[in-house]
Amino acid sequence: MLDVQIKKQLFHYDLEVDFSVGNEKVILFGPSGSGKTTILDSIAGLNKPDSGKICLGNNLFFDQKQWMPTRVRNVGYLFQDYALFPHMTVEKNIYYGIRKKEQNSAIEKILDVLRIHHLWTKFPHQISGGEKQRVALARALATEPSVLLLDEPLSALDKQTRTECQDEILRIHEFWKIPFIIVTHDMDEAEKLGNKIIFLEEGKIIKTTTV
Amino acid sequence: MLDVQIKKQLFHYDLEVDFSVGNEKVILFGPSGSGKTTILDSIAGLNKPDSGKICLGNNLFFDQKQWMPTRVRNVGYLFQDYALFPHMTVEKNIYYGIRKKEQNSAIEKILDVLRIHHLWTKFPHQISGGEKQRVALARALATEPSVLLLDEPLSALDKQTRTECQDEILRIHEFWKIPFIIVTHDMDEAEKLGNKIIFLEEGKIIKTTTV
Amino acid sequence: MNGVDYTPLLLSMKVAAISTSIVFLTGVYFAHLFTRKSFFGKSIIESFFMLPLVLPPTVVGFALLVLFGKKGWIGSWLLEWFDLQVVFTWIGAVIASIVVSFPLMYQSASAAFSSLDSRLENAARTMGASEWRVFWTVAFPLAWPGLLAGLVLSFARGLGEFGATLMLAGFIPGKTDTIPMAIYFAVESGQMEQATFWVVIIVALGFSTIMWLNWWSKRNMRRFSADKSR
Amino acid sequence: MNGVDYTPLLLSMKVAAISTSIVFLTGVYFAHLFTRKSFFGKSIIESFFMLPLVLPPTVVGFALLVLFGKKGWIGSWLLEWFDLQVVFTWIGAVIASIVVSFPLMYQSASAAFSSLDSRLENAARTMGASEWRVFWTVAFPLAWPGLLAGLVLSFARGLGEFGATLMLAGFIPGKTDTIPMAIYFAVESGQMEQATFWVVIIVALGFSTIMWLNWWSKRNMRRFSADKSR
Amino acid sequence: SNERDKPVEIMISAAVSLTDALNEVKENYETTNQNVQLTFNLGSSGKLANQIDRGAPVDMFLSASSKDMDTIAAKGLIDESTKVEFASNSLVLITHRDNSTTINSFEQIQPEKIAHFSIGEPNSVPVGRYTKQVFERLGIWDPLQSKLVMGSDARQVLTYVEMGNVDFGVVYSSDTVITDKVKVLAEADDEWHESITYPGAIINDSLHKKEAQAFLDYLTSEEGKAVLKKYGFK
Ligand SMILES: Nc1ncnc2c1ncn2[C@@H]1O[C@H](COP(=O)(O)OP(=O)(O)OP(=O)(O)O)[C@@H](O)[C@H]1O
Ligand SMILES: Nc1ncnc2c1ncn2[C@@H]1O[C@H](COP(=O)(O)OP(=O)(O)OP(=O)(O)O)[C@@H](O)[C@H]1O
Ligand code: MOO
Ligand SMILES: [Mg+2]
Ligand SMILES: [Mg+2]
Repeated sequence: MLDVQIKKQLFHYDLEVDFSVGNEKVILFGPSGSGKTTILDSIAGLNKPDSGKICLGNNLFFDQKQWMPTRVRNVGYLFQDYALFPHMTVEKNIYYGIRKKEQNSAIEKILDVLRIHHLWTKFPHQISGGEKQRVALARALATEPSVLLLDEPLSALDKQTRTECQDEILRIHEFWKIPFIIVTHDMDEAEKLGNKIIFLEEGKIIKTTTV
Repeated sequence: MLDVQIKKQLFHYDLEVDFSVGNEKVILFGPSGSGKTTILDSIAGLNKPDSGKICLGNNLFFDQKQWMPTRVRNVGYLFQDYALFPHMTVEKNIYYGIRKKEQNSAIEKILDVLRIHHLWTKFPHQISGGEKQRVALARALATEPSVLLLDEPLSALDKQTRTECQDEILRIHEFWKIPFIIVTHDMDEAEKLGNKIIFLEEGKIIKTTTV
Repeated sequence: MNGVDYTPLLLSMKVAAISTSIVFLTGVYFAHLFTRKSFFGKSIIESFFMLPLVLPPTVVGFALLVLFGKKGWIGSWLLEWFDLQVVFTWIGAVIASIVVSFPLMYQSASAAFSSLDSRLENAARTMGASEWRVFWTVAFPLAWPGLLAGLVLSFARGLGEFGATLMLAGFIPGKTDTIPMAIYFAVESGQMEQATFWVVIIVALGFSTIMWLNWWSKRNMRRFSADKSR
Repeated sequence: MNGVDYTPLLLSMKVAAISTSIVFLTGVYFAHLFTRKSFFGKSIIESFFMLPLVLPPTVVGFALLVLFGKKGWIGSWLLEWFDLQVVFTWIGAVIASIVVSFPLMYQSASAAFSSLDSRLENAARTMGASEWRVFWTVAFPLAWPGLLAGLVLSFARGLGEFGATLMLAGFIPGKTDTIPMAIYFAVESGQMEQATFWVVIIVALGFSTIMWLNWWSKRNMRRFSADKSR
Repeated sequence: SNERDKPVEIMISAAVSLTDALNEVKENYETTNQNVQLTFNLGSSGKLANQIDRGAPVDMFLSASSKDMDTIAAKGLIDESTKVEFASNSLVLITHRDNSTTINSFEQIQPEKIAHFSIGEPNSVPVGRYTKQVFERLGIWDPLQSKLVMGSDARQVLTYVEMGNVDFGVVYSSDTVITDKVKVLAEADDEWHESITYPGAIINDSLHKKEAQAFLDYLTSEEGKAVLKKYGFK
């Protein structure tokens, strides 16, 4: 169970949210600039809320007094701007977070679905926008995290690839049973991927629906 | 009239396209990695096709013997990854390509529609993904170009903002009457924005439809 | 310490300021030019730029004397056409400082320009920016941290330059005596008090300038080196 | 040129190699540490690092002699505990080279680290990378062009170092005579042929090493400085 | 060298102006005394004195000026009983070999006709100190002030003259032996300056005083003197 309770002053409004995610798929849905990425960054430990508390089960990620470094939070995070390592090949990027070599077959499956096998030896500046996004998705999935954060994971993909990737995400959740938080702007996608949709506006939760 | 005729060897296939764009809105539609960005880059002069010819009216952009530098091609280009100047405020970014100060009122209108006025003094790393995309769109529109190239201009936006931006793009085309080439993965958007849709696959045009 | 002659201070400031400016401009110019173009013999020229760093300053001074001396190639030419004497004048000190600090500026600037993201320069070009404008509005500000490092290094090196200067400008008290020379001769003649005085002065001058440069850069160029993270 | 004693060549290579390695490691370490932490007095320490660049080498040598001499703080301590004599040994030459070239490495590395995109380091952290791994796999390779510049500069400076070395290591033919000293003393005693010989050797050594470094870097680190454009 | 005992190494800090002479002396000495190896540390006398003051492991100091020897003697660093003057030198007025000047004595120096005159820096370089004494004696120190280019050692003065950048220079007569690009115009009268002597002494901390003394004796013997003379010393 991931409990998130954040207060943080942003430039134009205060972000103030409070929600819990079980081993389910929660969608953050809201207009551009409503604080979605900020929430994911806080969970991953890439920024510090002004106050609040974030914990995953018994693991306290953050509260007034404590701060757990990003490294040990064990989150898988697909960044909105990918943040691929420019000096590493696709292969090195994807294998970066993998500890044990045994999981190879799971990864192979992911690579097949995402269709990025042929990019194996390419560097990020040598591949297309959508290819980058798929590599970033593979990288986030490859770590076998305790929480998965996906910031607009499929926005640069065409319909067909998108559908296949959605199915893969669902399949992986089936398998891992951990909290997924997914940001998307596409209502159809939200309804397909999520158990629960959190509607954000100017940093506040205005509605929560269960699919 | 923009005539594009390109042959270029890519990593996994040969790009080979031939199409013309009048003062209309043409959509490039195709799966991830099918060569859309490569085509826009060639038109903007950011890469050199192996052979072919690109010309806008009487202006020869490129052929076997000639090469017109990017600077004088006068294209407006929204990059897929935005390429905002990280060291300039939103204001400086948008005003970068503006020659005459008179067009201010036209720009004001764009800024209103894109709702980025309040970001005026912020740097790119201080704004959200969707905000970046809108700033990049404003920057491309502000130059008053002879050809407009938009590489997935609205992919990071929520439904409502997206609709408004689509309307603005249509309105601007009404007004400027120049060739627009727009890349999108969303069929609805393609049909709303385009006069003509070019379907690409592995670097070849497989179909062209007129809306 | 009364009756101290302050000419070394003024002279050092003048020499360091002029040579640093020239080195900055030429270093940035060549580094930018060379990172964009590749041609045969480039790495040889680049190694050649490093020469004054590898050779002991006295040898550099000796070579400069051969070039700029009254009978040297450049020296005799300057004398004939411009009636300009370089040896034994403060101009000689400027030349010596330029030569020894140029490699520092060039190498730093070259590294800075080579790690630029050319996508941003291209974005500027699509908006009709001339190469000149692309340079000043995109390449230069984004390369700034590296350029600043080069600036600080070459200023410090130019300020502290001694061996080559002594050779080319000579030690003429009241005319070509920079602070490092004053220190050297004070140490050599065992006048430790005098030496300490000048060490304090040069350290103060060096520190305050470097700190001012850093402060100025933070203030005016903060955004250039802005943390690109959220 | 028969019967030339080649000890200066071997000694210079040894001294330059050891001092460059030490300077590279410590310079990179401190630069990385200091760009991430900010604390009171940081800019003072940073200015302090620049000191050996501002002062004429002879003065640096004098200061080192005071520290490392038999009666100096460090010198007496080294002698007592390790029975290690620094003055008049090749170790003295290494120390002198380290001190004069450290500022070059530090400043270059500092600029390189400060323009890193911390978003990439964060991405590595989310994947469970330790700070050590983040450094070696992300920060170091991405800062490489700047680090290489520092490496080249400090190698060249260390190779050419003369003033401070002369003071600390002395000029003992066959024992502490680096190439720059051999040049200096050949000039001193009017043996121009000998001097030219050594100048050619040091230039060849410097050039070939710098070109080898650049070549090696292009080969092994091409991707690190890869043009980030399409 | 002898196979059985390792030769004793004697570290001698010597004024750089003695380099060539000492190298020849060393060769001669080591062939007859195989139990000794002479190692030189060369530099300007002031630097050498500084190093000895800071505890450099030296057995003998051969200085180019009594002032530097006196400095460390005053600190009790040398064995005063071993101090000897093993050589002396004189000052000469030199110019570039192509210079057509007709001057042939120090008295004929006309400051107003000179653009640049190079001498050693008087406070730190012995040759400069002696030169200053000469000029003061002749009353041309003040009028020459603005013309003086001061070198950090005799070699620099010589270089300026060799390259024709200064009109005249003053160096030791021994310095002119190694170059043919300058001509000697005049030699200064010994009366005009304190005597230019080269004192040598053994350092108190030396571990090889006996062997050092033997070499110092050799240097002052007729055989040693002959070599020094060959290189322009007296
Ligand atoms: N420098 C290059 N040389 C050769 N091939 C390249 C180069 N850069 C990219 N490619 C390849 O060209 C293909 C087309 O890339 P492009 O960016 O044009 O695709 P796209 O249609 O824009 O895709 P997306 O919708 O994912 O952005 C990709 O397979 C890519 O790997
Ligand atoms: N360092 C910062 N300090 C304060 N406010 C910030 C900072 N960085 C970004 N903001 C602001 O926080 C708001 C929320 O940004 P965030 O990136 O979380 O939005 P988002 O919901 O992810 O939007 P999008 O869908 O466009 O990516 C934006 O208005 C942005 O300008
Ligand atoms: O000991 Mo010197 O050679 O007169 O400076
Ligand atoms: Mg976002
Ligand atoms: Mg693309």
